[in-house]
Amino acid sequence: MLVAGTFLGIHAAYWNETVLKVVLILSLALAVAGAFVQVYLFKMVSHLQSRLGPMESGPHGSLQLMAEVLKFLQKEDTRPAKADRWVFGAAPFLVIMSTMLIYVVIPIGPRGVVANLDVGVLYALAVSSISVIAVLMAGWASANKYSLIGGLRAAGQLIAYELPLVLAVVGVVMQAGSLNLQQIVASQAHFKIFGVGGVGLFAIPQFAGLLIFVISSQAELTQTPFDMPVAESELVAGWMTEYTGFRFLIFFIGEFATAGGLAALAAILFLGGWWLPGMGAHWGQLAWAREGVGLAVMFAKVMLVGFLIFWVRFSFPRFREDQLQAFAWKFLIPLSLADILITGIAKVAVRA
Amino acid sequence: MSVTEQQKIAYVSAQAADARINFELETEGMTLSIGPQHPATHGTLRVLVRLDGEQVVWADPIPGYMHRGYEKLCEVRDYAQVTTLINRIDWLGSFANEVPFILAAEELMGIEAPPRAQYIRTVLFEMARIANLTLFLGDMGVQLGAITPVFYAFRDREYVLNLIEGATGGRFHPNFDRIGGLKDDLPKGWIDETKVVMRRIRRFCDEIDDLLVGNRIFENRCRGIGVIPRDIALEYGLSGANARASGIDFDIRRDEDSPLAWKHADWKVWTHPDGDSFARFWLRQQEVRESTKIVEQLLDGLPAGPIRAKTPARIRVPKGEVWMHTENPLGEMGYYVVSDGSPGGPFRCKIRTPSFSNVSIVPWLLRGVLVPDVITILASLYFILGDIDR
Amino acid sequence: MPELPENVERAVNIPLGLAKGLKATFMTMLKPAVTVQYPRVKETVAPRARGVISLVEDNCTVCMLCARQCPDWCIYIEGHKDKEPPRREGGKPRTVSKLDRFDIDYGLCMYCGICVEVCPFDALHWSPEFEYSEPSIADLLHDKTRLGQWEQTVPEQPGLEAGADAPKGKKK
Amino acid sequence: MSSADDAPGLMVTEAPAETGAPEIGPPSPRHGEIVDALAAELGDGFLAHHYSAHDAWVRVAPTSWRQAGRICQEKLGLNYFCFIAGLDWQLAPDLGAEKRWDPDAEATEDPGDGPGNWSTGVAGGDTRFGVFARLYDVIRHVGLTLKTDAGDSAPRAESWVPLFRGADWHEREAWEMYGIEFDGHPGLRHLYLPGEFEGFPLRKDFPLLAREVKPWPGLVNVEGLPGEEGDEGEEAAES
Repeated sequence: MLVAGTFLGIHAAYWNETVLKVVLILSLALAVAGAFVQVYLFKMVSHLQSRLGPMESGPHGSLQLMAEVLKFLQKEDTRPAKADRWVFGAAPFLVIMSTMLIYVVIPIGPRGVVANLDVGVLYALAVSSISVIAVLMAGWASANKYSLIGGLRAAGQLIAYELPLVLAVVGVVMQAGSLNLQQIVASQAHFKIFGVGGVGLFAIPQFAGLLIFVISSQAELTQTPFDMPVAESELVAGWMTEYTGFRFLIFFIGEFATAGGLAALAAILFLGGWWLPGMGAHWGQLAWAREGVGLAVMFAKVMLVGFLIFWVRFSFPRFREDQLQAFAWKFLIPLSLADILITGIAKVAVRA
Repeated sequence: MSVTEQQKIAYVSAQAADARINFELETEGMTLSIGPQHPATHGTLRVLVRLDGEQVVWADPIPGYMHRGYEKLCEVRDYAQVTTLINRIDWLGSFANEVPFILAAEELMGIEAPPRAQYIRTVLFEMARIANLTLFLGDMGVQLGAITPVFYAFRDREYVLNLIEGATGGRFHPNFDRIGGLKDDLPKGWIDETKVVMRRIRRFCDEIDDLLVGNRIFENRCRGIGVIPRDIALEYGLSGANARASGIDFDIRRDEDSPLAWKHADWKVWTHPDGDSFARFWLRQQEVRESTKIVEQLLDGLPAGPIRAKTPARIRVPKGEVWMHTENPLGEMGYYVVSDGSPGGPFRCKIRTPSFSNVSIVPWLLRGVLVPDVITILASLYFILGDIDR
Repeated sequence: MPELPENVERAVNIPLGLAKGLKATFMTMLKPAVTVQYPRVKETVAPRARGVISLVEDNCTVCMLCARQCPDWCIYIEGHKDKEPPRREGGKPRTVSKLDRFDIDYGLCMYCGICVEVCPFDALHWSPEFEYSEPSIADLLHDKTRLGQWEQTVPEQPGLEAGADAPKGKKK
Repeated sequence: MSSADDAPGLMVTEAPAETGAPEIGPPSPRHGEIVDALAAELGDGFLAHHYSAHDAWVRVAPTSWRQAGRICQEKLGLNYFCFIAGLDWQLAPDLGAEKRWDPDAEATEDPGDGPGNWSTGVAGGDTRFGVFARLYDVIRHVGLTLKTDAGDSAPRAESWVPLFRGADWHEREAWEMYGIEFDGHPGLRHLYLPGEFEGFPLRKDFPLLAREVKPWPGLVNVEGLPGEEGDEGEEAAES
């Protein structure tokens, strides 16, 4: 038996701990995805468009998410005749896998992290790029002209926006001096600008990084203004056209859980993760409550970034395919390189 | 708003031109059928498109899915029944269809509607235009991916439709125009309500300014796309905002001395030099603003008096022919009425609809264009299927 | 942006334009929504709205004008003649047409209003009632009793706008 | 404004080549210039013209139809192509009083009808079928309607597609609806109707089936009093 570790102050045998961690990740991912869909996609969007949104299910439409999930579950799970059986079936689970793996490294408190990897940021970004393969698999396997075009467009876009996503993070990592997410949060805690302590956000010095990160994550999620692959006016639903019922639900959850994951990464890297000015002090008996408060802070910051994503999604038209690529290669990447350059100079010259 | 550089337009036109050259190569492309059920076509228009990769090599719109045979039906109906029929041609601005037909019949019979009726006809004509074009402003956004403007459009258009229903009885099919005047006068309190709604429509136009016109992504998707030079527009008979976008300064309300009351209001006809999709969108937005001004000025100066001139009980239009056209929301709509003096309906009634000519340019316009731009161009031409198919 | 914005002026008003778009949607979120939740809250319909046609049976003299003028041929009328006691006593008994059947097929009707307008005896009126949809289209054929029931939903028309001539007799 | 009432029952065909004394002058000098310029250019191709309070009509010979269009487009500045459509002057014989749905409409059997003697409309015309077009000058705001004959049984006309590319659809519609062949048209194929549709719907002798099938509800069927026989109670329409 491997040494029983302590996780969140709970002493459990090795495999119990894994079960506990899996449950934590699943609930975290589903909670964030559910919150995004219910609060933003159903209610906030409707009020943005001066309408009430779903009001029938539950008081003031609160159980709409439940209704939606049940609707998908009872739908028939069809597969096109000429579809490539195994590849068609595997694509959604690949997406879900890549999303859940991001939550492994996300810290929600001083000791509340499933795996405190030293290469946390690199791991998270690497895992999030697996979804490109899943999209291509789905596009190709559904044997449908429109999903093929959608899949190819999506693959091109995800790869094009992977680069600025990573480059935007480099600035933060240089500033924090470590790839470990807990370290980044800690360094933001002690981060002083011009001698003023306690304002611990990397968003201020790395504002350009934050902008590029949010824009690129918008593109990673293929949301407007980057939703050419799933543009309804031409291709019905891009690579997800042929998916119905449970498989579509998996894709749906995958999409919004990734949104939650990227929002969490943005919150950690730029907005100080679970840190608040009072978090570092000695809590004495209440030490165990620190994780809960950390989770609440983390959740608030993720919802803030989520609000930004959905607000942009429902206010802008969409780019054309070539403009989208040109925007990434000719504007975002040079900007992020410049940002790294300036951070480097600042790091060496000013010991920021 | 900086006007597009000339060379940008020249570049895009050149790109379209050399796409036409490689059309002869007859590469084995994918034939895509956009429609007849498709969000970008207002109704059942099918556009057969042959692609070479993402570029359109050959396009052919196929109308006829909604052909109701108006010209044949008009020949077996009398004048009152034809009026109920023709406001279903362009069902978005439906009062505007009745006016030219009734003016044609009045010209043949030598009857002049009283001034109050002419004023109210013009007010309802402009409100039909507002109802029609506000929907376009919202719909152009949704074709390009911005889902929010169309909700604002439907919200504010609802007030205009309620006003039309309050006055005429029908939201979409008013059937309110009669030979010699109107069926009834305005209900009490209608004018003040209209003033409030006109201000609300202007606020909607400002919202569209913020949401779309000022938006750089929208500009990228529309500027320099679907450029129509002036002489090609004339050759195809483009009219309305599509023609004015190519620099043709032609508006029937101002240029012809029509019996309606446009000459009593001062308003401006906007034109745009570029001829691209952005120009067509921007022009229609200014047209809505001008229409709200016309409605307000005419309602202020509304003369008192009867609403309908004396007409014989049995309408007998004397023998003769007349061509009467007005500036409908979509363009120039006209009726060529041939009457043989019999008590029934017109002997022959040729209906010239704006969308028929506006869409006939699509085969020329769509060559060498990318697939997403096909949607933009079709949306910017703004045609209604009832108009094309009659 | 295909190429970098050369002058600063364009570089400034691009994000400004995008920000204005965001502000527009955000301000709308703060204002109350406009949805009317139909089955629970009903919008008031304009008194002149053409919802359904109602029939005053004893005004009708079976002159068939409405059925003849209807463009859609959706009014079916059958009547019979019978004797009426004379108005003045000792006068000759009057022969009068009585309605047997007066059906309007709302599956065909296009609500144009020609029948209401052309009726010389003021027997047909418009009522803004619109909630009479049926599961089967055959039930859209309203017979004269049903048309009679619509009569009490006919609203009192408010007056006309200032400057209009007084309406001449016939109440539309 | 007085609309020019033609001589009632214009039966006699206009003598060709005589320009016909216009009842009233051109509504505006611009109309006059255009018609005179066209008359000068076309010579004997210019058959007749007509003015009304607002408008001008010109009838040209079928052989100089395209030439008239080219002159208007290039020389006279009428370069806005409004529309082209067909005309069928035959009075529909079967649309008699009964089917005309107007009981007191007298029968429309016009003795003057028959090949070579149609009561055609403004600016006359000799054959059953005609083609008419409308051009407009967007700068000087003046419009002109051009007419020509297309023949009695197999109507033909010169196509305007080489002049105005927009004429393509209009001529396809006229071909589909009237059967008028346009020489020089790139591809006369159906625009509205399905491929295998036979017959030309807008011709006056094409029956409107919907009205054949359903009996007209306007027929008066008020049975008379039981006792009476013959007098006014019996016009229930068994006829």
